[in-house]
Amino acid sequence: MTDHPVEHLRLLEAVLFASKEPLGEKKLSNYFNEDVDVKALLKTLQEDYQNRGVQLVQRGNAWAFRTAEDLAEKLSEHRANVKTLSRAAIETLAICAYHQPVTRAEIEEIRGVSLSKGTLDVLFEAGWLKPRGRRRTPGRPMTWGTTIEFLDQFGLEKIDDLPGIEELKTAGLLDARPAINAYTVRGEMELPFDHPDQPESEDDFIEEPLDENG
Amino acid sequence: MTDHPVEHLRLLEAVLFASKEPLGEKKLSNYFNEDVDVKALLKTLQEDYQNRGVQLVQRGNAWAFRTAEDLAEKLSEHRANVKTLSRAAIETLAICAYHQPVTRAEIEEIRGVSLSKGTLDVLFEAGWLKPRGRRRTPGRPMTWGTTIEFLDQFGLEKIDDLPGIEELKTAGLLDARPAINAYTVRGEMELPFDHPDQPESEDDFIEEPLDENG
Amino acid sequence: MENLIDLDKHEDDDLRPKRKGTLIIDLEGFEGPLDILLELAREQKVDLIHISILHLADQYLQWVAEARRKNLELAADYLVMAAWLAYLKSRLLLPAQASEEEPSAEEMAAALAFQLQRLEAMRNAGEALIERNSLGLRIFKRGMPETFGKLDEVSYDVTLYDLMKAYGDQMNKHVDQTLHIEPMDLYSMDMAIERLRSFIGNIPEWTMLVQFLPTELKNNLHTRSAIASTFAAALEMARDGKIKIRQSETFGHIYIQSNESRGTEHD
Repeated sequence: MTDHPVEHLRLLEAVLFASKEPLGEKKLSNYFNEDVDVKALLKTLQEDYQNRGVQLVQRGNAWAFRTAEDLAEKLSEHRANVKTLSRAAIETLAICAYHQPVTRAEIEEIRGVSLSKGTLDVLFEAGWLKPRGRRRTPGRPMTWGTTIEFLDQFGLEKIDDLPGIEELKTAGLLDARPAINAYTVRGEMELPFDHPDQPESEDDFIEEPLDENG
Repeated sequence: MTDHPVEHLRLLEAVLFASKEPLGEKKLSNYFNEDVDVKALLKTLQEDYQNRGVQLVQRGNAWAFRTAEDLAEKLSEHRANVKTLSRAAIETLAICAYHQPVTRAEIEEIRGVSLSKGTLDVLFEAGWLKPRGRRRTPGRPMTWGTTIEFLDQFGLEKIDDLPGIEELKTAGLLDARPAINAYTVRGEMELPFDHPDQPESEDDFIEEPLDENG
Repeated sequence: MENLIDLDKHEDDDLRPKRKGTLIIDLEGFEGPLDILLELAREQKVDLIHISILHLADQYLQWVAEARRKNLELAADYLVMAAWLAYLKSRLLLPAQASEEEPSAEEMAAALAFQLQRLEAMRNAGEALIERNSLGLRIFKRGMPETFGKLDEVSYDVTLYDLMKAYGDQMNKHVDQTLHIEPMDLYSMDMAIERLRSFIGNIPEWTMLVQFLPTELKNNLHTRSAIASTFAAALEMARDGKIKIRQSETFGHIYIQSNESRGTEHD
């Protein structure tokens, strides 16, 4: 029961090594007294493994040991079965990742078509999407976002590491609001138009009500 | 494809980490050129890990990573016992979550089978259900609802964040066709159940002090 | 997660029309008008920021015309987009009118260009994401996870998806239950014929058909069925030569008269 940092590191290492899935910092801190800086321990451990064949990676606020990516080719016999995602599912996943928290209406607005049954299902089943609360707008629509498992699957430390996200933000392309209401996903003519050039706070804008049977 | 020993060690480390079973020396030698002394590599790797929280151990002729034995006690103090819920329990939990406060009779009516004694017990022991008072109907049946621990388990902030009927339909988890259980020419469609987004008024229930043993 | 994504091919790739050629007529594999517009916009071979919306409108209208010529069935969405683009085109070509009610044609064009850029950005982002798909392909997790014997804490291997799926399955089960067909609550044609027959020979003047509706009508649906049945009954009896029917204009009132009496007007 020593408090020596090396013992802390050993315990942390064992806990993380034993697990298949990333472990949250909160959960990891259960293994230590309150005065132990688990975050600092994690950083130290990460450095210890920096040049090894197995590395400690961060996924959101969770951590896991994973094989080093440069060894990929030599480990190819471990490759698991591959499931193919449809183009609609890939696009929907990208929209959920880049625009989160995002509502179904916004996904449909961006893609210009209604979400067909089963597109979200496959992403949900993979454990990549989770509810992110309801928006405080009429209808209180559910919003969606991505999970730790999503980060883990795509080798990302955090959402900000998504490819090109900064550029998209700068270009103003991560705005999920309707660009124009002249036509909707349902193909109804609706005048007048919302003006797209006046960004409001994310939580305040009003969703277009969509026919739920879409 | 360097032959540098460090690269060999990294590969050996990754292979052993990712393997689903202990690996024999013969199998391991497939990853290297013939002139590489795998036995010597294994010894070196074992020494590298000697004082760490994870160790390379030999089991017969096969090798595997295992957490250090001296940590077993600390690990077991915290390590969760992962249980699987029965189908009946998951269904019951889902119904409680969506229809709370709900009585046992209502759960049985929805599931179409009577609830076995253990099912509610399991959910109660997991800390996910709690009594929500008695209903003001004949027999004054007890009602059940979900707890904070339930929200934690499923990563929800509040019960309202649980995806509703419409979201389930979008996700392909619920048939999108209207839930008609009676075909009528009176022009009304009858939904079999209340929409969970519209919880019944709390006024319908009398909160009564309950003894903690449920 | 063992469900991984194939890096090399996406299942509906084969359905996508070939990008080559100037005008794509095949409808398969497209997801709505915005998808077509993006595909057409790419043919302009300029950055979407510099896209000519006027040109794009022409391309789209031409595409729709071609699709119709080939008798491809276009969903309403495609036609609504065509109508809107035609409207936008006319406004872009006409001198600007000052109006505070509507955005200018330029603003509408800019909004459409924005939508296309945004869709393209997400499409590219999706591809970039798939490029990064690594767990189980290039990066591997611990093959032999360990659990430890002594327990003072229990956790459950159940996810929100499991919970939602269980609920969805329950609800679907109910949908599949017995379908009860309730007795009809409509005014039947037999009843209408019977009622109308009781007046036959007693309608010397042209009389509005609605006056022969039953007196007790329960609700809207019942009323509508009574109107339909009475009209059908009138047609039936006119065919039998019992009565004459007259309507002087489309959607005008319908009059009937007994055939025995000497009416002078008829249709």
